[in-house]
Amino acid sequence: DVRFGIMNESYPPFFAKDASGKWHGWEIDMMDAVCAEMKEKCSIVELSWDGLIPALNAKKFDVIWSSMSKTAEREKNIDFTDKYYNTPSKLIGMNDMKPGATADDVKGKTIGIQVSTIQSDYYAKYFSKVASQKTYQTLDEAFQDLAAGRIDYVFGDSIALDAFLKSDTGKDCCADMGDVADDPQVLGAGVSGGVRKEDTALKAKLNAAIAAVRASGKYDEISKKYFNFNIYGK
Amino acid sequence: MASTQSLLELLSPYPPGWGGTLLSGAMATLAISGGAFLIGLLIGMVGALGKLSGNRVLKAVLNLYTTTIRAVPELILIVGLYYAGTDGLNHLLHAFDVPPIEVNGFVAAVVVLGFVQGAYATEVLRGAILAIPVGQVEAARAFGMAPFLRFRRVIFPALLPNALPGLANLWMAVTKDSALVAVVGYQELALATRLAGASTKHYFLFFFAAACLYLVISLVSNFLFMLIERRVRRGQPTLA
Amino acid sequence: MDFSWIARYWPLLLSGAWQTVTLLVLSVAFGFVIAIGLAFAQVRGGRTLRWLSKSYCAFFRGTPLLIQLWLLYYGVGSLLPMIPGIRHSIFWPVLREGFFFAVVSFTLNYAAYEAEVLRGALLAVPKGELEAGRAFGMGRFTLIRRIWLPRAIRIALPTIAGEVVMQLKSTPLAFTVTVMDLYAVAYKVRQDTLLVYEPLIVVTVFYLILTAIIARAFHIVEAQVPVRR
Amino acid sequence: MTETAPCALQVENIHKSFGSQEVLKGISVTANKGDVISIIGSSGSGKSTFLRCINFLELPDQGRVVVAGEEIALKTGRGGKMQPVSWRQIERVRTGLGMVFQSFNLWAHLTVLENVIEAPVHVMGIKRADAIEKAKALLHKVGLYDKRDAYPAFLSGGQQQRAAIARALCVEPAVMLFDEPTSALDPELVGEVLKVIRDLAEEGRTMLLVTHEMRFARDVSSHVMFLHQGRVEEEGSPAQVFGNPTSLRCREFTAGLTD
Amino acid sequence: MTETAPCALQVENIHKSFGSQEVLKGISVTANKGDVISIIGSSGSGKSTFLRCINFLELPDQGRVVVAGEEIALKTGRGGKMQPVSWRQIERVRTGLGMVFQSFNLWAHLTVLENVIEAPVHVMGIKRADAIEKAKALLHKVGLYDKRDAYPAFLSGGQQQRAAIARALCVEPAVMLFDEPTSALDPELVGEVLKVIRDLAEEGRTMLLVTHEMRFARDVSSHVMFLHQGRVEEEGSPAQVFGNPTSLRCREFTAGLTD
Ligand SMILES: Nc1ncnc2c1ncn2[C@@H]1O[C@H](COP(=O)(O)OP(=O)(O)OP(=O)(O)O)[C@@H](O)[C@H]1O
Ligand SMILES: Nc1ncnc2c1ncn2[C@@H]1O[C@H](COP(=O)(O)OP(=O)(O)OP(=O)(O)O)[C@@H](O)[C@H]1O
Ligand SMILES: [Mg+2]
Ligand SMILES: [Mg+2]
Repeated sequence: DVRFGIMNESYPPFFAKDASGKWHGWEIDMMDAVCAEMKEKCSIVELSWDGLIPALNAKKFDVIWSSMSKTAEREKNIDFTDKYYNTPSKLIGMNDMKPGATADDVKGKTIGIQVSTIQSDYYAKYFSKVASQKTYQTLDEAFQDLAAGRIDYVFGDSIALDAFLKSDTGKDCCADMGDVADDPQVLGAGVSGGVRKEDTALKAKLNAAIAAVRASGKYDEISKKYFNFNIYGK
Repeated sequence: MASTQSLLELLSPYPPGWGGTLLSGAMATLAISGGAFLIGLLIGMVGALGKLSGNRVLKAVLNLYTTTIRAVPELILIVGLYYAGTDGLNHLLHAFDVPPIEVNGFVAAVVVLGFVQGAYATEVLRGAILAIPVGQVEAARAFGMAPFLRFRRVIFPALLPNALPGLANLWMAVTKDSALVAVVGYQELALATRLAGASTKHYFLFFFAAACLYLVISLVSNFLFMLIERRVRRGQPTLA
Repeated sequence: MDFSWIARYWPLLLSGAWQTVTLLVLSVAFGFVIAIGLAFAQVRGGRTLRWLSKSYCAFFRGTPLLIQLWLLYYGVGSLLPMIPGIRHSIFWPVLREGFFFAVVSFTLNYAAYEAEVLRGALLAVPKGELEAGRAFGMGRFTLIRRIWLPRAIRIALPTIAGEVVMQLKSTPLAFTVTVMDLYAVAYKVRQDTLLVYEPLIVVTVFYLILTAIIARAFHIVEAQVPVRR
Repeated sequence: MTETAPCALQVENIHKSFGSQEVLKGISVTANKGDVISIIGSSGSGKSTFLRCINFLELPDQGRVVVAGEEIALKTGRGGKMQPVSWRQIERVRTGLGMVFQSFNLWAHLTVLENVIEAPVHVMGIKRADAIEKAKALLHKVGLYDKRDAYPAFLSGGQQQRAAIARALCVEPAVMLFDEPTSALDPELVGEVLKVIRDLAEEGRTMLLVTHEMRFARDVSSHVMFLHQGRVEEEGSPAQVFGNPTSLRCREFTAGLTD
Repeated sequence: MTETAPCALQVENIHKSFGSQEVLKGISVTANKGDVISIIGSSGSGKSTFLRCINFLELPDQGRVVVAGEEIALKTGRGGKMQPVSWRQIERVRTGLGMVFQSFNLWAHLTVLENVIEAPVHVMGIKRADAIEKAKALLHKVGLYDKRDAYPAFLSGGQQQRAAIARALCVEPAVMLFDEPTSALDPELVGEVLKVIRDLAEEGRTMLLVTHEMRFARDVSSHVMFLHQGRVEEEGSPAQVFGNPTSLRCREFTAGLTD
């Protein structure tokens, strides 16, 4: 019996709760697939982000399955499974701006970034000398500020950004400025499940299951329902 | 697609509308806040009397309580009590061979918020008691009233008019602070709102709906507080 | 316990602490002045003024501060750029900052809570003392400035101290409009490192210091006029 | 026709009801400079209310008040009750009407000295140092100099009353309204206050004095009014009111004095 | 040795300081059943403080209080000050010590009638209906029946004082402590109160009475104490204290009476 800890706020299309209280989304389907592979009965424990780590340590559940990026910093405190997805990072901006996503393009501009994302690490490494940033708790807030003209760019995960560009507000105001140059050191680690350090057996089991889901083609089958590109990344 | 749904459908009380979720969230908010407020009142009353008792040790302890508890972010208290606290408790129970207990998130939240409310209420009530003309309390003493009777018959009715506005503020504040219980996996109005917003991207609609619910809660409580205040201010001349 | 992250984050922590303090001081100072007006409007004002002030307080106490901040920043604030020329005016650097909106909405919210406290305290001032002031020919404002308000504030001091601390605890909401106050910095650290308690403990220590200062300051004022018990 | 000097205080036909209870049913009084007018009457007969109507702490339902020739302008407001035309005028006039309250009403957040200098400094605009000078002299006079830095809550009843008297004297008003200024004082201090009032009268100040001490009223006043059931039942010189009252009620009331 | 009946109230060697000011420097008094003891003295001489020490509203720094043969147990607390051993005992004793305060101290949130029945109902446990019955009779006696449903804030000074007297009488205490009970009353009412006190004395109640009205003290009391600078300067029968005092200070103080 494995319990999966999911943040209790929706992050579509990866996980979202509908009004009747049911969870759905890519990450939920992925969870089911992994569970089937492990031949385990799975349950969801939902908590706010603030509760996830303490609850994991208090054994209220066993694995964080909540679009959490693996970083070196975080690995000091919990263990991560192998990645199960990784999406490219890109910039979007007001539609009257010149496309481009290099340090030269963003010179003197203000970039909106969600707090503690791999993008904020990327910003620190490549853009911080030439541009300024504003930190948001969620991307939705950054989008609103972009539409209101308070910031020039939003830098984030391409899936969320594309969804915004397709929305009513996004269509009118903003445009794709392109992907940033890749840096596997910063952007490459990807999203994975978080487990307690001592739970090496579970970690191994999950890794095996993720690999099996990828190999069996189940992964692509799930992904096709939600995305029209390869979300596993390179 | 959400954008084609009419707004009314989004607010309908039955899924896929979010109205029901919001309403039950509002009920949870009321339950948590009500519990916390009552605990806070109780602690506050004891705390205020303790601070005014003249006992130095008691006063120092209570000063420490009001200063620290008000300073510590509620989040750390809830997370600490719920996770670290239950862990410690169960370790302790284990040592005595008692089976571990599961602390309900709701109970933890109510207790913690009540504990915090108590710190604020202590100061509100202390001020209110200090504003009672000292002669009225002395008269009660002179007639041989024991402390509890004195409190019930003289101090309490005399402090109420002074304390009500501050207590009303505390109540208003706790209905909003109750949002914190989300960290222990409990869903109340604020979380329900964010959830609905994030799922449908109709942030403004749901924030507006939630604001209305909060407003209804507080208008009703305003009205009740006004009735109580009118009652307890009987006997006071109006300021000409 | 692991506090090694402080070495990397201290500049952020410092600027966060500064933001927290300025938010608190500005909103409490402005809010208190507004509260005085609101409270007197309710106690002495005519029907219209009283109603306006009551509605103001009902609205700002009745809805979550977060929502007010949102309405102001994402609602009113996003309409601002539509005013022609404003994006190139000298005000834009201030007006586009979340900090400005945070101060405004915190001030308005604090004023509503404080007004309620002051209203009660104004009513608790013994009527005879006001009459004495009037009998000596004090005008409305002299009476308020010299007798009514100082007397009321003394009555309400413990409650006001509590409201200020509560206001301190509300400052983290400013993060939703991109203000990196101390709490937001701690939030970032927690997200970055997945440490649960350590960053919050730093915040707590800072809050404790601030709260102790606030409590002490109020205590000193309170002790100026001894109370007979 | 030559104008005569206006009298210091002229109050005409004051009516005042609380709810259905008519407390004052047309009281008038005229005081010239240097007059000391005592108002006596049983408890609850409306003496305090009358004093409070003169400086508009209670709004009279009907009546006229003229202070030093200046009439306080009234208009008929809603519900047929009188309303002052200008509160400004009343505030100005009040600075010339000192008052000692029956319940003292000292300001609890100020020390005795601060209480005394409050009005001179903040209403009359007298320099603080000068006011303190004067206040100290007054506090000496009432025997409260030692207690100048005490807060009212820590004073004995008589000390509070003396502080209230000093506070009223410090603004040097042309007309003084005393509401039982000696109720909490011992016989010696009563004698002192009597002396103070006589001195003030000689300086040309006018005084209205509510008192229960008939002896005091007899010794100090130039004119005595006996209030009964909202009306002036008897008035005249002390000799007449105490010695030879026409009203039976007044005779009964003052009977104790000749014991 | 046969035990004599204990005296109603015995107070010995009360000392009390406020800060550095020593207000009472060893005051004693013994009262038998039916005694009326008047305490006179100038304002600020510590009369109220003495009364308040008797029922422990102020903690005396030193001294002994025995009520109806029961000594109030005291121990030496921190800093050498006295501390009662049991507040319970004090509460019990207090029910036998009625008090009328100098500043009345009526409960503002209760009507006059409610004020009067409060202690009988909630402290003595008398049935509400009986208490109301008795309260009404008392209010009649002090002429306040009409005002029984008024709140204290709407009463005149004298009415408040009468309410306070009725409130104290309603518990029928064995010993009554009156702190200037007639200060706000007119001569007629003073006469009434005098009558009430005489009746009570005849019933065998004991009374301690602080007053500034020498005439009243002379007429009503069996024993008079003159307080001066924290000491009993003179005491004895009224005839002696007022007629032939040995102390110069007392002679000065009572001089006004023989005018
Ligand atoms: N604010 C008020 N509301 C209602 N009734 C009042 C108010 N003030 C006074 N009264 C009533 O008016 C009457 C006269 O009161 P007032 O204070 O003028 O009496 P007084 O002559 O000064 O008596 P005393 O000698 O006892 O002070 C009393 O019956 C009192 O109860
Ligand atoms: N709580 C207190 N703190 C400090 N000083 C006090 C306190 N109560 C009374 N005093 C002082 O003690 C002295 C005696 O006060 P007390 O009230 O006993 O006088 P009193 O004899 O009743 O005078 P009065 O006739 O004016 O009522 C006064 O000088 C007074 O200022
Ligand atoms: Mg009166
Ligand atoms: Mg006294």
